[in-house]
Amino acid sequence: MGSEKTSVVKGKLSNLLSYDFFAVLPTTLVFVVLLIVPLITEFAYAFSTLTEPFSLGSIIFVLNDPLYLWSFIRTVIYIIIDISIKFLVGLIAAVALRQVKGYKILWGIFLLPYAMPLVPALYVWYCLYHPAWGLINYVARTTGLTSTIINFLGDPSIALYSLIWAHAWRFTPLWMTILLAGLHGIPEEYYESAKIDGATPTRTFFRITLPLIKRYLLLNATLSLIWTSGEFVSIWVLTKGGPANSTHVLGSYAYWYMMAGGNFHVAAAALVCAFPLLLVLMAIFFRILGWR
Amino acid sequence: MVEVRLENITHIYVTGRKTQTLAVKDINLTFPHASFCALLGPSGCGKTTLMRIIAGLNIQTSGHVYFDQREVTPLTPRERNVAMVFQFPVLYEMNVYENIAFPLRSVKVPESEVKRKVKEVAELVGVTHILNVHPSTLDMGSKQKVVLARALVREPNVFLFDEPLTNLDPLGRLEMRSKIKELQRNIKTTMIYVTHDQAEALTLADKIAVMDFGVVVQYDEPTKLYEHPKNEFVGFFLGNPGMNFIQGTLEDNAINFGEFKYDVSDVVEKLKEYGTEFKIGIRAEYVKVSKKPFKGAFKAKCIVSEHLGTSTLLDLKAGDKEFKAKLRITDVKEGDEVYVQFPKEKVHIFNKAGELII
Amino acid sequence: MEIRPEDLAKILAYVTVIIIGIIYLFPIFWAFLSAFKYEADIFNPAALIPTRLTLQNFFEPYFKPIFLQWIGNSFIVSAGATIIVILISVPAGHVLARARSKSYRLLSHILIFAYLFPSTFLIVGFTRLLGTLGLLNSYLGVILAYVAFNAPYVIYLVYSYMFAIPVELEEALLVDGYTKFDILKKLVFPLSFPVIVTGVLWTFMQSWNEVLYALVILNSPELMTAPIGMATLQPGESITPWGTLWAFSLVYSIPPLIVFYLLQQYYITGLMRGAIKAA
Amino acid sequence: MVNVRLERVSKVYNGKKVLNNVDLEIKDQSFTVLLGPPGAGKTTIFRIIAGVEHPDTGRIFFGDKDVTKLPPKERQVGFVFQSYALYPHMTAYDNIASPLKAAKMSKAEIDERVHSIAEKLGISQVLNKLPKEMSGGQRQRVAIARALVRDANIYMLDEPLTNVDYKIRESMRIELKKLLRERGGTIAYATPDPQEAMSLSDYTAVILNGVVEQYGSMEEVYNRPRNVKVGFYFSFPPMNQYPGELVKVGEKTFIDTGSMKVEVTHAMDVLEKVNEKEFILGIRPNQIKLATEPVENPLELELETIVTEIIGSESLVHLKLGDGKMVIHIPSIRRFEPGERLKIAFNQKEVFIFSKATGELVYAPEVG
Repeated sequence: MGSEKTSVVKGKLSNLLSYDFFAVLPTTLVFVVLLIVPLITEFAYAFSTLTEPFSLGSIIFVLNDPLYLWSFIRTVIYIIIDISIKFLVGLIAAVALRQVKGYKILWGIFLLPYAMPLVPALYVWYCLYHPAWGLINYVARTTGLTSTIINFLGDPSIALYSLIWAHAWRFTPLWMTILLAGLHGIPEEYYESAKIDGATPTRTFFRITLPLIKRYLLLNATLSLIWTSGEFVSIWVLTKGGPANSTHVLGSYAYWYMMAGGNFHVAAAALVCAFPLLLVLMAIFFRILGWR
Repeated sequence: MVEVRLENITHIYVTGRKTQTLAVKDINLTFPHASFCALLGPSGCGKTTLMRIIAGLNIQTSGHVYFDQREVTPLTPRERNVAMVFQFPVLYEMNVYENIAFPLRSVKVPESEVKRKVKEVAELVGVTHILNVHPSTLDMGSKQKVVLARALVREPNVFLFDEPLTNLDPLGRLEMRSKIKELQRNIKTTMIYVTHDQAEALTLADKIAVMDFGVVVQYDEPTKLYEHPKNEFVGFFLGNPGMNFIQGTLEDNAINFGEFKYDVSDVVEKLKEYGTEFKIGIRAEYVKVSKKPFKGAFKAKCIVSEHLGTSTLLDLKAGDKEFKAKLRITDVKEGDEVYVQFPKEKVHIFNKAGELII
Repeated sequence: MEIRPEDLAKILAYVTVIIIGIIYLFPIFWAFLSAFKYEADIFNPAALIPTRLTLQNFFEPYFKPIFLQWIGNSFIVSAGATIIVILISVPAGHVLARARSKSYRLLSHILIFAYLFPSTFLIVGFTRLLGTLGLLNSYLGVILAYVAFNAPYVIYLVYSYMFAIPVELEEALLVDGYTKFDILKKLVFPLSFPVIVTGVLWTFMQSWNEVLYALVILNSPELMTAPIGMATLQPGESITPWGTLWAFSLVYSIPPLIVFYLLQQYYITGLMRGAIKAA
Repeated sequence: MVNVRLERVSKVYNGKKVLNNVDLEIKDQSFTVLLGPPGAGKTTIFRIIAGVEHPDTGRIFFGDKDVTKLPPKERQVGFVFQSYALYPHMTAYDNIASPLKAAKMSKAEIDERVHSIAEKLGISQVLNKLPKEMSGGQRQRVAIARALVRDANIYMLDEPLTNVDYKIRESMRIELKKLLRERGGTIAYATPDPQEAMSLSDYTAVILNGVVEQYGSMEEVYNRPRNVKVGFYFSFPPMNQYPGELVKVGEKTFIDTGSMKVEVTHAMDVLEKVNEKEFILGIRPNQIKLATEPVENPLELELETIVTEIIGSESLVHLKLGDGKMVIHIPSIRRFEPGERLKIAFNQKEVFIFSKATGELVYAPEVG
C-alpha cells in the first residue's frame, strides 16, 4: 500500500490524559531519576574533592596515578582479548556444530557455562588454576608438559590473561549462539545458489556467508567491547586486583577507592575519565547501526 | 545446449526418523533441446522437487537423469553446469559486476575472459548501466535481471526457473516475461520453468507438463492442453473459469442430465465399454446461449449475470445441473429464461472418474 | 583414497565439537562433583572421580542456614526487579514503536543509548543517590538499580517486537469499539508473550548474577545476595571449606538452570533477538 | 443506516497529498465501489470514515451529524481491512464476537448472531480455530463476518479479494455480492480491479492520486468516462489512447495519430462545438477484432506482435504501433509469437474522443 498511514493509534504527547502519556511516564521517571541524576551526581563528585566542592583535584590525582593509567590500559587489553577469544572460539564452534547431526541439542548443552551463575563459573577456574591442587597444573605435571608450576593467578605477568580467559570462557557459548543465529538467518537459497555457481565451501563461507552477516557480527562485537569495559566481578572474585595490583581495571580501581579508600571523589573521577573510551565505542556502534 | 531426459524418477523425502513423504512418482519426461517447457501444478504437486532433481540439489530415490546421452545423477550441480533463478533474487554482498562474475571466478577463468563475458551478458540482459551498483539499492525487477545475467554468463546446459516472477509488480512481470522469452529465442538454450500460475505457463512455454500429487497428468502444447484436457483436473485447472463438467447417465444413445439430453448416437458403442455414468466437459466460451429458442437447444435459467467489460459471465441452471457460459455482449439478466446448446465439436466426454474418452 | 572436501570437513567438525565439549563442559562437571566430595579428595587432583561421595556438605555444620537466606535475598531482589521492569517496559515499548512525533523517536534513541551504557560506570553516582534517599542497605535500593539497568533493554526488545504486530490489529480493536487502554490488555500483552518471556529471563538472570551494586549497597550479612555471601567464604585467607562452597554454588545454580532448560527455546530465540538484528 | 458524506477532505502524509479536496457521498443502502490504483487514496478515505485517521482539512457527516472529531468507538462502522487484521491469538468465534463484546451484548445474543453469520459465510466449522489454522479464503470470510455481524452505519471492504488466488476470486466475488446484497445497509467496496467495479457496483467513484475524478452509476461512468484518466483506468484491460490531429480530406474528417488515420465524420457535430485541433483517441482492447471477424466501417491495420499475454481463458496481444503499442483482447487462447504480423480492425464509430488540451471527454460512442 503506497501511502504510509498516520493512524490515531500513534499517539501525540499533547493530550496529557491519553494512554500514551501514562504508558511512557513510569519509564521516563526511571530514566531521569535513576540514570540522569546519578550521572550528574557522579560528575559533581568527580569535579570536587573531600575538601573543596569545585576543584579538579580528584581528576588531576587520578590522571597522575600510574595505577589508574595501568588500569585503563588493562581494561582496553581486557576487552580486546576477551572479544577475540569469544569471536574465534564461538565461530569455530558454530561452524563445526552446523555440520554435526542433532546440533540443536548440543547447542543447548554447550550453553551450560553461560546458563550457570557468574560467580560459581569463575570459582571453577579458581580451582582449575590453583598451583597446588589445580587440575591444569596436575595434568601438565603428569603429562610432562612443563616441569615448573604455573601460578596462573599469582604470577603478575600472566594473572590478567588468566582472568580474561575465565571471563571469555563463560561468555563464549553466548557468542556461539549469536553466530549460529546469524548463520541460521541466511536463507537456504544462498547456499544452493553458491553450490550451483560452483563455489567451494571455504569460498562460499568467506565470499558469501560472512559478508551477509558482517554488519550483524560487528554490532555484537562492539556491544561486547562496551559492556566488558565495565568488568569488575572476575577481578573481585579471582585476584582482588593482585598480585601486586597487576590485575586492576577501571571497575576494580573505582570500587577499591570507593569502599576501601572511602574516597568517592577519586572513584568518580576514575570513572568519569573513562567516559571518552565509552563514547568512542558507542559512536562506532551507532555508525555500524546506521550502515545500509 | 542439452536435451534433458527423466527416466522413471521417484523421490521420497525422509524427514525425522519415520515420516516419509512421496514427492514424485515414476516421472518420464523429455525436455527437447533448446525448448522452453513449463512444470505447472498446484503447490505441493512435486514440480519444485523435480526441478531440484534436475539441478542436482536433490538426488532422486530412484530413476535416471540424462543430459543428452550422459547420465548426470552422480554429478554435482556445478558439474552438471545448470543455472537456476529462485523465487526471490539471490544476490551476494558485492556489486553487480562481481555478482555476475562470481561463477566464472569459482572456476578460475582468466580475468580478461571474465571481463568480456560479463560485459556481453550485461548487454544482453540490459544491466550494463548498473554494473558497479550495490544490488541492495535496486528494485525487484532489476535484481532478477542481475540474477539472470549471472545464470547466463556460464552458458549453462539447462536454465531452471523457480517461479521467478512471483515477487514482481505487474509491470515488472510483463517486462521480465518478454525478456526471458527474447533470451530463450536468441541464445537457443533449454529452459525449464516451474510455476503454479497457469497464465504464466500458457504465455511462455512451448510445452507444459501439468502435474498433480507427484504425477505428470498431461504433457503437451498449451492449446492442446486447453482444448483437449486429459482429465477433469487439467480441464478445471487451465482457463478461467475452468471447464464445465456436467454429470449424466447414458440412456440408449444420449446422455441424460434430467432436464436435457446430449446426443451421443455416433459414439454410443465406444461409451458402452465405460459403464453408464459419464461427465461431459465444455468450455464456458463455447456454450451457445440465446434468448430465442433454436434447433437442438434446451431451456435453462440464468441465476447470475456478471458484466466484466470484455464479456459477460452467466451462471446457468437446468434442473439440478449448473454450468457457466461466457458471451461477448449480451443483455441476459438474472432470472431470464434462455435457450442453450453445446456444439458437438467443442464437447468432450469423460468417464465417471473424469478420464477423457472422446 | 582421495577424501572429498566434504568428508574432511565432516571429520574436522566432529573433532572440534569434542574438544570444545571437553573445554566447556568438563570443568563444570568436575566442579559440581566436588560438592559431593570429602575435603581431602577435593585437594587431591588425582582423585578425578573419587571412590567415595558424601552429602555432608549439604548439611550442618557445613551448610549454614544463612546460605538459604542469601539465596532468598537474591530471589526477592531478582523477582522484584523483573516484575517492575516488565510492568513499565511493555507499555513503553508499545507506545514508542507506534510513535509518530519527533520527541518519541528521540526517546527511543536515548533508550538504546541507556541499554548500551555499562552500569559499572554509574556506581558512585547511583549509590550516593541511594544514600540521600536513605535506601542504602535495603532491598529496594538494589531493586531500583536492577530496574534502572535492565528496563532499557526490555523496552528495546518490546519496541523492536512491536514492528511484527501490524498497526491494523490495533485499529481493528478501535473500530470494534474498544479504547486505547484496551489495546494493551487485549492485544499487546498477549501477543508479545515471547518477548516478555525473554525480558523476564534476561532481567532475572542479570539480577541473579549481579555483584557490584549488591556488594556496594548491601553490607549487613542478613541482607546479602548469594554471590556476595559466597565471597565471604572467600578462599585464600583461611582454609576454605571448598566442599561447602560448591554445595552452596550448586543450590545457587539450580534456579537459573531450571529456568534456562525449561524455557530453553525462548531463551535461545530471545538471545537471537537480543543480539541486535542486522535487519 | 445513513448517508455518509465527505466534504472537502484533504490529507497530506510525508509531504504527499494523499487526499486532495475530496467531496464524496455514499448513499444510504447503496453499493458504492471506490475504484482506483493502489495508493490512490481509497484506503485513506475508508480510514477517515472509520475514524482511525483524522483528515487535515474537511469534514465527515453520517446523515447530518458531523462525526469528524468522534473516535472510532462512537462511529459504529464495519471495516474489513485488506490484510484482514484478524487477532492471531483469538479463535474465529472470538474475532467475530469482538465488536459485540465491546458493545456489551448478552452472551446468548452474541452466540446467536455469530453462529448465524458464520452459517451464511460457510465458516461454522472453523469457529474454534485460530487464524493460522485456516485457509486464506476462510480467514477472509472471518474478517467479513466480523464486520457484518454488527448493525453498522456503513460496511467498508478494502480490496477483500486482492490477495485471493485469482482462480477462486471469481466464485468468491459472486458469493460476496450475494451476501452483501442480502445484508443490506450501506456498503462501500474499494478495489483496483475494473472488472470487480463493473460486476459489483450500483455506483462507482473513480479515484486517481487523491482526487475523485468521477462519481455516478457504473454504466454511466463506464460508457461516458469524464476524461482520459478515467477512460484509461476504468477499462479492463486499460484503454489504448493515441493523441492525434484533426485533418479534413474532401468532406470527410479524420484524426491522424501519425501511425493511423481514423474517420470521425460521424462525430463532427460534437467536435465542431469544441473548436480544437488536437484530440486523444481511445479504443478499448475488446473493441478491436482480428480482421477475419465482421466489423462495420472498419479501420484495418497490419501490426507486428511484441508479446502475447494469456490471462485465464483470454489472450492480450501487445502489437507495435508506431513507437507506441496497441493492445487487443481475444476471448480465447491464441498465442502469436513475437515478430508475427497480425491483421486487426475496429469500428471507427466506436472510438472515444477526448480533448487533448483538457483531457475531457468530447465524444463517446453510443452503447453498442
